[in-house]
Amino acid sequence: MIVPMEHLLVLATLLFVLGFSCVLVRRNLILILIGVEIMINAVGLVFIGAAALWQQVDGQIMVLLLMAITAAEVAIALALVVHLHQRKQSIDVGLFDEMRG
Amino acid sequence: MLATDFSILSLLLWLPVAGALVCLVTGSRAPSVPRWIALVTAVLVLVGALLLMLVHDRSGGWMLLEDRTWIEAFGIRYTLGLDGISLLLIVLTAFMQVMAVLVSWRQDKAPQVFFALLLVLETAVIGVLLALDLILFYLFWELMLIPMFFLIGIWGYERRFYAAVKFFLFTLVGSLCLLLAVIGLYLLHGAQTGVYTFALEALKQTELSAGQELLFFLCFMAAFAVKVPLFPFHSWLPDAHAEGPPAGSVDLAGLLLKTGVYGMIRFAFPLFPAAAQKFLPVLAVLALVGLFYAAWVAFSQLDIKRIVAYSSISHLGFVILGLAAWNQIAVEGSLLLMVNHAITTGGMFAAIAMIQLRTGTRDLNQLGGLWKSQPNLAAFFLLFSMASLGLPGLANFAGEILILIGVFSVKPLWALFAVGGILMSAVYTLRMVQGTLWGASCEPFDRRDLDAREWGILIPLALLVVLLGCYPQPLLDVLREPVSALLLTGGQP
Amino acid sequence: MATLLVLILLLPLAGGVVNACFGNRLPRPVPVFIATGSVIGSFLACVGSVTAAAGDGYRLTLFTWLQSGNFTADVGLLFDPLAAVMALMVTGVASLIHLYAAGYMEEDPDQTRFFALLNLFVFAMLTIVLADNLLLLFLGWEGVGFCSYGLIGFWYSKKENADAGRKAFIVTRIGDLFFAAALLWLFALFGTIGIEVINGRAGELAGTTTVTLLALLLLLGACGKSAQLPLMTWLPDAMAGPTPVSALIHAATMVTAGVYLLCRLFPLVSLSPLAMAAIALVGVATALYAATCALAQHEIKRVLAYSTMSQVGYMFLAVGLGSVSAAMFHLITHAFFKALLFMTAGCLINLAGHENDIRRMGGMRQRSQAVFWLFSAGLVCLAGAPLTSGFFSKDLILATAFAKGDLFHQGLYGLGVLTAALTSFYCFRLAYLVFGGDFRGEELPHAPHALMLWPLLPLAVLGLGAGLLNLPHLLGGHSWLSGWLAREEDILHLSLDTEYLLVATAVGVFVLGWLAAHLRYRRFREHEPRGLRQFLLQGWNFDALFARVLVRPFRAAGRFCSHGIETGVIEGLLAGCAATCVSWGQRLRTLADGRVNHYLYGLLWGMLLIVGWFLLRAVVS
Amino acid sequence: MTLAALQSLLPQILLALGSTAILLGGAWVRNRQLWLVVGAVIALLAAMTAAFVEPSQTDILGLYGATAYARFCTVFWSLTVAATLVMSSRYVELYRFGGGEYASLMLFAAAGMSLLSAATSFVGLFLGLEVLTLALYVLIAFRYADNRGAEAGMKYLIFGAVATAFLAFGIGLIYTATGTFDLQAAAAGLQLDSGIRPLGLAGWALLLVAVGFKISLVPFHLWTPDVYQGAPAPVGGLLATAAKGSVLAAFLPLVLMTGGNGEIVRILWFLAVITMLLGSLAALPQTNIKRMLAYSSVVHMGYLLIALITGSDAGSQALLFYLVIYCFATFGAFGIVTTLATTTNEIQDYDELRGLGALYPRRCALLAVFLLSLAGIPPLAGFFAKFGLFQAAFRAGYAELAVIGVVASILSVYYYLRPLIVLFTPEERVLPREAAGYPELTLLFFAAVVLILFGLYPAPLLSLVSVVLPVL
Repeated sequence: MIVPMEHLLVLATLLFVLGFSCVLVRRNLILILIGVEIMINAVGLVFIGAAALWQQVDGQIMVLLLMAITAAEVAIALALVVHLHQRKQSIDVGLFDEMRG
Repeated sequence: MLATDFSILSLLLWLPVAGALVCLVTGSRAPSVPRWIALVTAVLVLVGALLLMLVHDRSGGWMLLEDRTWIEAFGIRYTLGLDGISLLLIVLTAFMQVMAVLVSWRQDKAPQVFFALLLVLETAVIGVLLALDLILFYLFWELMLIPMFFLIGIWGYERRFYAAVKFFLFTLVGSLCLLLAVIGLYLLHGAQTGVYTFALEALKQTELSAGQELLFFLCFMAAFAVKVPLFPFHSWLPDAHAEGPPAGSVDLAGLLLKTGVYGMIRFAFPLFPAAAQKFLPVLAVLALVGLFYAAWVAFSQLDIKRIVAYSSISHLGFVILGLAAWNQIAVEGSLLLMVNHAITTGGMFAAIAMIQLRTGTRDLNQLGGLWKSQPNLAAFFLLFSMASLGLPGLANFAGEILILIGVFSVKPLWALFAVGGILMSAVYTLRMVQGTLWGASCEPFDRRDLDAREWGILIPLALLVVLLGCYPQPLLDVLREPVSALLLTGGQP
Repeated sequence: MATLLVLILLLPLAGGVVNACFGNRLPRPVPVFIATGSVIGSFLACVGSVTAAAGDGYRLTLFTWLQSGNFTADVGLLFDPLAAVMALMVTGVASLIHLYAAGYMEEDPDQTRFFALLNLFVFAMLTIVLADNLLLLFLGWEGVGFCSYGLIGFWYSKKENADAGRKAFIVTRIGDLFFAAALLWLFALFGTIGIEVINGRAGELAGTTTVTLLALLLLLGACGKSAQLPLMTWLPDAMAGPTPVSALIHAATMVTAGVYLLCRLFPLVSLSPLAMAAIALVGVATALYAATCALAQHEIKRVLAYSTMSQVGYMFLAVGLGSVSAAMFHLITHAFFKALLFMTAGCLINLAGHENDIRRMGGMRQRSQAVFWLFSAGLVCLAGAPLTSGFFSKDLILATAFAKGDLFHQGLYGLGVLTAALTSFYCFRLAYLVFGGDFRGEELPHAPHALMLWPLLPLAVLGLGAGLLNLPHLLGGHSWLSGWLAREEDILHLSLDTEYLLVATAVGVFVLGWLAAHLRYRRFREHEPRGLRQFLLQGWNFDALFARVLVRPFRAAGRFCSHGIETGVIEGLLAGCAATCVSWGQRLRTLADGRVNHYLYGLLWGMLLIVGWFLLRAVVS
Repeated sequence: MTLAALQSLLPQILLALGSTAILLGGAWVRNRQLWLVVGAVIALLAAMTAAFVEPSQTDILGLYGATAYARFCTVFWSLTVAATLVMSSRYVELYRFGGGEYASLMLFAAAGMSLLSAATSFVGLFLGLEVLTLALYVLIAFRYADNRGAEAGMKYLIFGAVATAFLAFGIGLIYTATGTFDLQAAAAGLQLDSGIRPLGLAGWALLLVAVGFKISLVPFHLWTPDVYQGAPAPVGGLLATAAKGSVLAAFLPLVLMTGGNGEIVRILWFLAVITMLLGSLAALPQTNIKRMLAYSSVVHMGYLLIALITGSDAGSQALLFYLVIYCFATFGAFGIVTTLATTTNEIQDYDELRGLGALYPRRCALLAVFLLSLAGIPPLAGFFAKFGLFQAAFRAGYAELAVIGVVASILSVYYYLRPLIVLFTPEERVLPREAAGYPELTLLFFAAVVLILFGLYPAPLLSLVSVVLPVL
């Protein structure tokens, strides 16, 4: 393994935190979803690194799985984005606060 | 000790539930059927209980015992036992239940549910009086809450939600304490002996440190003191009475309050004798304070149902004082007063319901001069009031004097204070009578005196009030042996 | 004999119960017949069984009332000489009063209730008289209280009447508490509540503080029923009841129950000199107090009520002096003439057109001669005119006090004589105001029923002549009553000089009172009640005092408990708990404000918490 | 992949294939009721297969297990889904759901839940959870004509996606620390006192966050009331019962495998306490029955954590028992809300509930049974569930948790009783009566009977539960 695991983990964590920050501060649904994608890709990095560390393919398989699931999730999410836009002509999540309390 | 396969006790216990089911099934089509079913069921239970009274022997042990496995995983058994104390209270329960059904005869809002709930309540109370397994007991104990909650919450007056929830929460807090203590005791006993069981007799053998014993005892007492209700845990009762329907009040006063005292003498005291003995003075002080306090509050009320409710608290203070004295005379007196109080107060509530039916009010300021328009009803009301203020020759006095005598032999000072309570009861009861029967006549919109059904309710109650005042000896005979057995297990002061 | 004895009790009970349950369904005169018949029957049974009481008396146990542990209360009768005398008096007077009441209540629509209660009263009173144990006695004791309550407030539609009934019940019940306490204590001491056993074993307590306390408790109990200081305020108000009730309950029988109780337990009570002195003092103080109050009253029945209080005070004095027979003697004579006075007062009120106030009377002699003579007969007895029964019985008490010789008793004697003078004065004041001059009211007379007059005749005869019962040696008597009660020690053996001196004093104060009244009231003068007069009219303002000292604090305590503690503290605490929970809930609700971003911050904090905790632990370990 | 492995996975395969088949068929036949019935039958078949067909091997490719525990879970979740489908029969007509899609997604969710509870490795767990979550995204937003449905779907989507990321990151860290996806091995790896232990712990922490979101523990619960309120009532029922239950069922062996690791237990203890208390308090002022039920589900998850914490057999038994009883009661409560729905909207607010007691006495009585069972009032089964829980807590020395549980259940009585009283308050306005279908009523009645019967005689369920406990 050329890159030390520690470096990889730091990078992945940074990416993850950045993605999460994006989710937290953004109010646009699309950007929130992008943030989630960043988080999940950070995770993919961890799996790749760990697979290299432990000399297993399991981690790589997991990455494939992760990508497939993310794709499905994005598909549904985008459908919902369209739906939401139809309802309120906006995808600002802050506008959707009918239910509370 | 008589262990039978033929389960008389179960039959008696579940009969009301069967009646309740029949009520529910038939009631939706014919609204007048449920009350007859309820009446027949209640009478059958009463007859059954009276038959048991006839055949019972006067030894201190269990007359009938029924013991079956139930939930082996937890060591819970279905154990029912009948002795003199529970028998007496069951007869009382069955009798009061008949009265409650009759009192609510004209119930026309969902009668099938109403009567079904009344009958379920009866099963719950009988179950509490019979159960010898702590979880079984707890089950019935909680089962009492549900029908009563709905009786108050659905068929009550304006503030019924408040009253019903208050009743439910108060009693639930107490009983959950009880549940925790029961589980704790069960696990301790299991850890000591390896036998995990909830059987009362077995758990009596558990060895407890003084601290544990006191803790458990207090948890048990929390449940029972709320139900009694002992000062200062009484706040739910006036609301429950004032907002509940007449039958609810009759059942509350006649049945539910008794279970608290029963719980103390059947469970709390025998299970934790040492702690109980240490706690007796506290109990007595609470009882005495409650006795006066409730009387004073009753004196300042305007709603006659509330007055009677507070008088119940006051009288139950007397009962608890008798228990706190923990000797034969006082405890017999307590149990006797409990029975008498049920009948007297039941009669009061029945009469109040009839007054309210005719005048549409329970406010002392609006009532008055009822003797003029309804002399018969007024006479019954006067009789029950006099019994309630402890006129000798009527029911309550016999119990009160025994309690006083018993208490005096242990703690003269307590008894002297309690004697003052007799005066207090006279003061507020006469105030109530004054505002209801005497004075300028209010104009009831219904000027009819009692009808046949109402005579049928009041006469038996009145007869019992007089009979139990003049010749309570049969009841005392029933109580003698069980009470002395109880005193042996409950530790010595 | 047993049957007769049971009948004494059972007949009035049965009469009362039948009238109470079915009276309203019976045709009109039947309830009256039942009531009167049962009491007369009881009287006859009493007469028939009186021989059994001689000597040691007769005992009968009917059934066990309460039995628990070592406590037993039987329903048992003890028919001894004391009880026999009392029972005879009660049933006799009650029979006459029932007859009178039959006339008096003829037109009242609610007479069955009246007669039922009256019969029950007689039963309860006889229970006091005949009970062989204290608990049964207590039953009667409370029973008469209840009947008195019901009868005082008989005309309930006027609130004052009902309130007077309640006052009577509650004030007498205060006394009952002390009696009950004594009962409990006696049981704790002796293990029994049988009167005979207690009296028999009382000697064990001689010289102890216990016995003094017990006697004082009994005294307080007796004070309540007998309207003695300090529990006397109910009696004047009790005059709100129908006149037969005043005659029977508040003159002849119930108010003397206290005296009877002390006599019944005399062996116990007499063990404590201190308590005896207290009894005498209470008696004489009440006698004086009531006599002064009687001077200023306007209502005829209130005058009589205060006089009753005063005379019962004499009886207490007698008990305190240790002379049971003097007490009983005065009790009996008083019962006769006071019942007579009340019932004639009832006739007078009718004659004056239902007017109570003596200032609106006057010249009543013209309206009925018979009533005049009957009332006068009663009055002279009350005033202690020589040779009437009142003279003898009162004199016996005063003489007994005098005979004790020491300064304390001399003082009592002095006060007794002073009271006698006042008594004579207010009696003649009453006579002058009622009969003297011309009629001052406007109402037309309402002629009394014949039944209201005839029963008075025997009472007048008895009142005038009952002195023969215990005629002292001086006048050739043999002190029969003392002998019958086996109280030979009560017979006085004074020197002739002393006797004459005492008699002369008695006659002297009687004449003095008369003269004073003659001078003052021969002619009617209207006075605004003011100053001392007002003070006396209000019964020394005791009512106001008690209202301030007892009733108001009691009400305040009630308000404090109900508003302060119940709704304030307890309900407030509960409401506070509920409000706290709900406000926390509301606060948590605002967290869920519908914004996803804010929700995600919740997630962030939770994550930081968990990760931080784990990292912390990982680093630490 | 061997034939034996396929045979052992038969129930899940049945569900997945059935789902696909219905999705296909739904394109041609637009009969809602038909597809609901077909879906329910397939779910039933899957349940029966899981129950009666003995799997030939218990370990499937190291991803899933076919243990008694997994089979029990499969049976129960499949039955729940079948019941939900039956429950929806009137509801789908009312809001014109695409019948095929609805049934298909339900079955898909069932497959996911069953895989989730059967997982023996993190990969299987992740896959199962995602299958479930993806199906739920769509189901929650199924009422597309409704703003609230869209809002609920959006909220769940964002939270779900973030949780997925957390879960994946957690798994990644644990994998990095231990080098295995196998649950048992990974849990054992945590015990090692090695330098990478902090990494493993961090992974666990993120895992806990994800689980906390899925079963909505405080403070990860904020989405719950909104989503429950906006989701269609039957879906809400599924969310509150099977969806949570399956996650918890998967979590149970995981926690057991860590062997009572002090750190995890401590954090769970803390989560349990705040979940019970804050959840109860938040439920108190609710005036919408679905939001109230959402908070109630939060509180109940808090109770269940108690059992999890004990880490004993008694605890696991109590947990499963509680879960089953809780599912019955909550399903019933949501079921009643389902049947009360009108064409315009679902009846949720207490104001709208007022006076319905007279209109629908039977359904309201059933609701009373469900809510009282949730409150743990005897003689309903909820009592023995709580009893078992507290008892286990006492035995394991967590008396304080039992006491807090008691406090929470006292508070809970208030919010459970409130709608009941509201229902029976007399109401002047005239309400149109909406008849409920017989299948729904029968199902609800059955649930109530089960609650009463197990309340009186819980022994059969107790013994069943003790047989299927997860074996480590």
